[in-house]
Amino acid sequence: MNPDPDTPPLLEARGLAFARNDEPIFGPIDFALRHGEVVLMEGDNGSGKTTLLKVLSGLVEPSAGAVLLNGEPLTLARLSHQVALLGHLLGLKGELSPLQNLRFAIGLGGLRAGITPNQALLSVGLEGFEEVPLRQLSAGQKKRVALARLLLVPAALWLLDEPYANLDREGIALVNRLLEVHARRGGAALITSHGAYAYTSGTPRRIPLKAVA
Amino acid sequence: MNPDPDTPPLLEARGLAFARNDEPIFGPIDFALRHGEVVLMEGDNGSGKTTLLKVLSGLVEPSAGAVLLNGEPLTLARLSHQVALLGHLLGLKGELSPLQNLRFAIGLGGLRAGITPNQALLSVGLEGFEEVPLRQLSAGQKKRVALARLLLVPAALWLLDEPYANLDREGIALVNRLLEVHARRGGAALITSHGAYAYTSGTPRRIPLKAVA
Amino acid sequence: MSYGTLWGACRALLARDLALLWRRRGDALNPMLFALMVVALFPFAIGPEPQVLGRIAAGTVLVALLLAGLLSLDALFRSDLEDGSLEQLVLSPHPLALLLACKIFVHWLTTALPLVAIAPLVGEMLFLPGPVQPVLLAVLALSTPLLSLIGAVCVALTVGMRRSGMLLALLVLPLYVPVLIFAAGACNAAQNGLPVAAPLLWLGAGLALSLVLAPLACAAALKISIS
Amino acid sequence: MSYGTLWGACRALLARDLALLWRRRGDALNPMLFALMVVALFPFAIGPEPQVLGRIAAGTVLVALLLAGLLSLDALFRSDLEDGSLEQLVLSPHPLALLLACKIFVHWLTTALPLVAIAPLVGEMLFLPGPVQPVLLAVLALSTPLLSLIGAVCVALTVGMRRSGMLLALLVLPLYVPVLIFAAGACNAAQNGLPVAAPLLWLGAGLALSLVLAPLACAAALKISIS
Amino acid sequence: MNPLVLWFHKLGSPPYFYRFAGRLVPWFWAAALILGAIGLYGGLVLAPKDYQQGDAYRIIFIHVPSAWMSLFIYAFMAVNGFIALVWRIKLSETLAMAAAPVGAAFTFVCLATGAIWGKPMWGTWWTWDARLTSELVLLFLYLGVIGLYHAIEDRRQAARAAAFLALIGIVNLPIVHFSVKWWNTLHQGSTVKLFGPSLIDSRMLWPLLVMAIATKFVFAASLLSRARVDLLELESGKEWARAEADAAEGRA
Amino acid sequence: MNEFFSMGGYGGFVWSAYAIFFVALAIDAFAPLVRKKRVLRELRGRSRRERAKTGDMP
Ligand code: HEM
Ligand SMILES: Nc1ncnc2c1ncn2[C@@H]1O[C@H](COP(=O)(O)OP(=O)(O)OP(=O)(O)O)[C@@H](O)[C@H]1O
Ligand SMILES: Nc1ncnc2c1ncn2[C@@H]1O[C@H](COP(=O)(O)OP(=O)(O)OP(=O)(O)O)[C@@H](O)[C@H]1O
Ligand SMILES: [Mg+2]
Ligand SMILES: [Mg+2]
Repeated sequence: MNPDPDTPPLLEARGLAFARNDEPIFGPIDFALRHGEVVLMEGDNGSGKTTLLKVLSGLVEPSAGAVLLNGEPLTLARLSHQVALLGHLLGLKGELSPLQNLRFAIGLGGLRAGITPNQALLSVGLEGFEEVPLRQLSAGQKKRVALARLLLVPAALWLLDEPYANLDREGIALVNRLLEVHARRGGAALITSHGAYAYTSGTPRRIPLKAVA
Repeated sequence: MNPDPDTPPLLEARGLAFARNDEPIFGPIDFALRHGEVVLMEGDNGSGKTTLLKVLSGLVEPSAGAVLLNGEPLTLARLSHQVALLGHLLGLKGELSPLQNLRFAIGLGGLRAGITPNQALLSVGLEGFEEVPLRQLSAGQKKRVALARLLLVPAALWLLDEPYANLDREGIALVNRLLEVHARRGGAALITSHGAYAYTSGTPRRIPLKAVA
Repeated sequence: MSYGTLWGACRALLARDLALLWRRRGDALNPMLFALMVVALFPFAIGPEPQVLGRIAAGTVLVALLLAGLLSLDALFRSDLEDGSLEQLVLSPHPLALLLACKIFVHWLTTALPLVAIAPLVGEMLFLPGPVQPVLLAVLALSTPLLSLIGAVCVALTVGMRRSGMLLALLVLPLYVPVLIFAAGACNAAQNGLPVAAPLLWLGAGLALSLVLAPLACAAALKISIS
Repeated sequence: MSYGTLWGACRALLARDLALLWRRRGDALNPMLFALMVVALFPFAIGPEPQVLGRIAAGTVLVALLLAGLLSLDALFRSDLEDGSLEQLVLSPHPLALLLACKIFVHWLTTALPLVAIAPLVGEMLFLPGPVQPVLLAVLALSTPLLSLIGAVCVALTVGMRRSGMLLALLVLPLYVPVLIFAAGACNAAQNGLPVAAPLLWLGAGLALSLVLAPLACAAALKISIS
Repeated sequence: MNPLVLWFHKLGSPPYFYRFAGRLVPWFWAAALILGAIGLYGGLVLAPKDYQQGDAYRIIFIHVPSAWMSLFIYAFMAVNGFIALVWRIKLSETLAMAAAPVGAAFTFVCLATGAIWGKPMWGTWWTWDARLTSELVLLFLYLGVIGLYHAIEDRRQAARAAAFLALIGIVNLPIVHFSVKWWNTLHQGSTVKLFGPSLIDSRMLWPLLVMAIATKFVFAASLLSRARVDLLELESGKEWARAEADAAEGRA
Repeated sequence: MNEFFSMGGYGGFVWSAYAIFFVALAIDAFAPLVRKKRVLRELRGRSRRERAKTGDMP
């Protein structure tokens, strides 16, 4: 799908900056993310990647600049089903099974057409683990459950914070496959990494995030 | 320094196995670690690397087999200054400065001859950060403080759990340098990794840790 | 594609929290045990004479329940914060205040309701005079939801902090004092044979008001403290 | 190469814990404030009559201090566990029991000592009779270290758990009851003009015994619960 | 090796114990039921009215055996806990943890029947007397042991931690028993003596003793059936447990 | 007979005490049976899962 210059981009940052106690965390940056695009945000430890994703999802207010979602300013109240965030913390309950966790996510965020929780678990390679308490899964398997959640909810914009961390090589390939599918059907994703592994299919646009001097 | 076949190895595992609730975590393994050796323990997520290091340091009792330190059975009470463990959690206090943290470690564990806390911080590349509260350092810098602690205490055996995690490329090189020096002066180290980065100088012996079927 | 309804979201949240509770059902009894033990400590501390104990029984029960509720407050959002569920909740497209109201309801159901249920037993242990019993029950039925609602607002403010236990107590207690005054007023009136309607009505009014306002305040506080 | 002495290790631990405390000095005052507020709640809960309050003053102070101590217990090893310092402590070549004794001492110094210091003020607030004051002080001086020591053993048992708050209270309170009984016994005796030596001696004996045994038990419990 | 020692060794192996205990449990229940019937007949029908308390005293035939069991089971639990901690014998861990709920039940019965008895005799359900209080503390100790055991995920670590707590709590046992001697209390002192003549009518004494033995059998039966289930769960990875499960399916 | 049940006026106390005794012990006796059923069911489920994983369906 080719980006269409007439419709506004799915996500746009204009002069976006964030400072904590007047200490700048990341400098003013500008970028746009169109439908069908996957963008890789690169930066060293502590360069502000996680903070940027929080600002982009509306959890944290920027200190300067604006975030536009489909051309309109983003606020938490205006979010409605468009953004899915996968942070360092997965937002899953260790006491519940993968299936229970996914059902809760659907109740909260809605369901994409043509997929069921069981199919989502199957496609992240967790067949047979539907009913095991999440606590008994390994770190990589937990991450896969969170990826299944992305497949289920009807969000067009994925904000993924180091999706490759904790995964072995097979898991990394899985993430790349999911991103490709998502981009092909018109979704967009912003992913962060500190360079060791990366999105490999096609040539994703890379945005370097430099620590402010 | 060549391993001398007459003296007992620094660390020896004999038929060592661990089970949680009767579910085997790692199978019976045997290996010996001699002075001057660096051994790499490889395994996927959840294969029991961290648990193995805890058993080897005496924190956790094995369910079968024995750990011998210098030919004698290991117990927590018999540890005396020989083992240094660096786990997933670093054991540093975020409210204190690197220097305060290191001083405490020395008080608790003793001091190797010919090095001071300031020199140790210098050699891990943290000059100028001596007095900053640790909390304000990035994850990689915190890891470096923990590495400085290894340099200071007079332990011959280093047990390092994924020392490369969280470090950028420069940090990885630093770990390799420290390991080389430690091996040259007769120390030994057992390090774990899930394969992405590894100890590169020389050809370290590798022990694969397979999940039990 | 189905975007889900608000009612569906609330139901999913209730179902999840109750399932979690069932998985941790041992913990659910703890506040009740704590209140029992605080009450049981008093006879040791001030001696076993029935008339002294009977005089302070209602007040002690109120303080014990208040403390037990206070201590269980911290758990209200803590585990959701620690595993990132809270972020997902805030980012959900439904009004946060309503979702939080569901969480507060579950909290009340599991920490306060058992306490109300054992109140007669506890009263008996402290020689609470018979006529005060029903008043104590009515007071508890009105004041415990009020305490849960007020507490939730405070806990939303402190949830981002690492070591919030004591600070939370400091924030909450001053707000609990008016509730305690009316509740104790009703019990004392009953003990002296006076009419108890006025303080009970005040408690009811406070409850009605905070049923509306507290979830909104809670949502606002939460948005501030997780940013 | 210097291997360090046992005394050096204890000193390093004391220095570190005190430095940490200074960095978090806001938190150190919290137990005291909590006890103050519990005591302050009582006049609201049972009415302001001086003779009733005076009758229950000593008991209420004891219960308030006990609860404050109980609530601060959870923090004793929690942060050390969470950042991995506890593992380093267990792996240190020195006897764990002595190192733990140092930690318990710092805990007492910072949570109980301020409480003892404000006890006269609190007694005044509740109209505690004058002659009971010195006895209350003596009782607190003997029983608070005892409570810290007993509490440390229980907290060592529960330290590996994620949500131990209420379970800890359940474990600790039955063991606190005997201490409370003797402490209250001394206060009541003083209130009635009887000799107070016997219960104070019992408390002293308990303190001497647990000074020796509690650190050992604490070390054993800790080794069980971190494995 | 001495055959007795050898037999103990064999008993320590979970599958052997499982089968051995399985054979004993029905006999223990039978003994408990028969002795209980005899004791209750003796206590409720044959024994005369008490000249002071009238018929209310007949609560004694359940109150006192339950009280004794609450103490006995705690001691049993603590001893097994000690063995588990020192020699790490799995069977002792299991027995200690299986004893706790039974002990808690008897403690609860003792408290409840005592309270019911207290209402007609002392005019109150409850007072803060030393014996009553220490018995309540005993209940909390049992609950603490059970709670700690279930709060830790690793079963063996949980058993060791709970056994440790049980050992610490053992100081409460002499307090419960001697409280009537050390403090002057409302609760009456010992009337049944192990050594020397007892102070009650022999027609009241024998049903009491029979009931005491019957409750011992109740405890033994309940303990063994609990320990069997615990072992089955603990050893769920082992071959014998799977075989047991398949056999149970075959029987069903 | 009636006299026996009234227990000289203390019937309510005596019989409620005995009721508590028997109910508590009955619960105590049946709890392990219920649990055993559950444990055996889980055990069978587990061996079925493992057999399914290794591929030799019975
Ligand atoms: C809640 C109330 C009560 C509790 C918790 C309680 C507890 C106990 C305990 C723990 C024992 C066993 C002590 C030992 O063998 O070391 C005991 C024995 C006994 N209790 Fe109670 N009791 C209560 C009420 C009563 C009442 C109201 C009576 C009768 C008026 C009573 C009469 C007895 C008698 C006769 C014994 C046997 C003493 C002996 O021969 O050793 N108890 N009780
Ligand atoms: N809660 C906080 N309070 C104060 N400073 C913080 C906080 N969170 C992050 N920082 C600081 O803000 C900066 C950016 O942090 P951020 O977590 O966004 O980095 P990151 O790029 O995600 O790093 P990583 O690769 O380690 O995830 C860092 O210097 C960090 O020290
Ligand atoms: N406290 C615990 N309770 C129960 N199971 C545990 C616990 N800790 C680890 N495990 C389980 O034991 C196994 C081995 O865990 P361990 O942490 O040793 O793996 P690892 O090789 O260090 O993995 P990683 O690469 O993620 O660090 C895993 O299957 C894990 O689920
Ligand atoms: Mg980050
Ligand atoms: Mg690991």
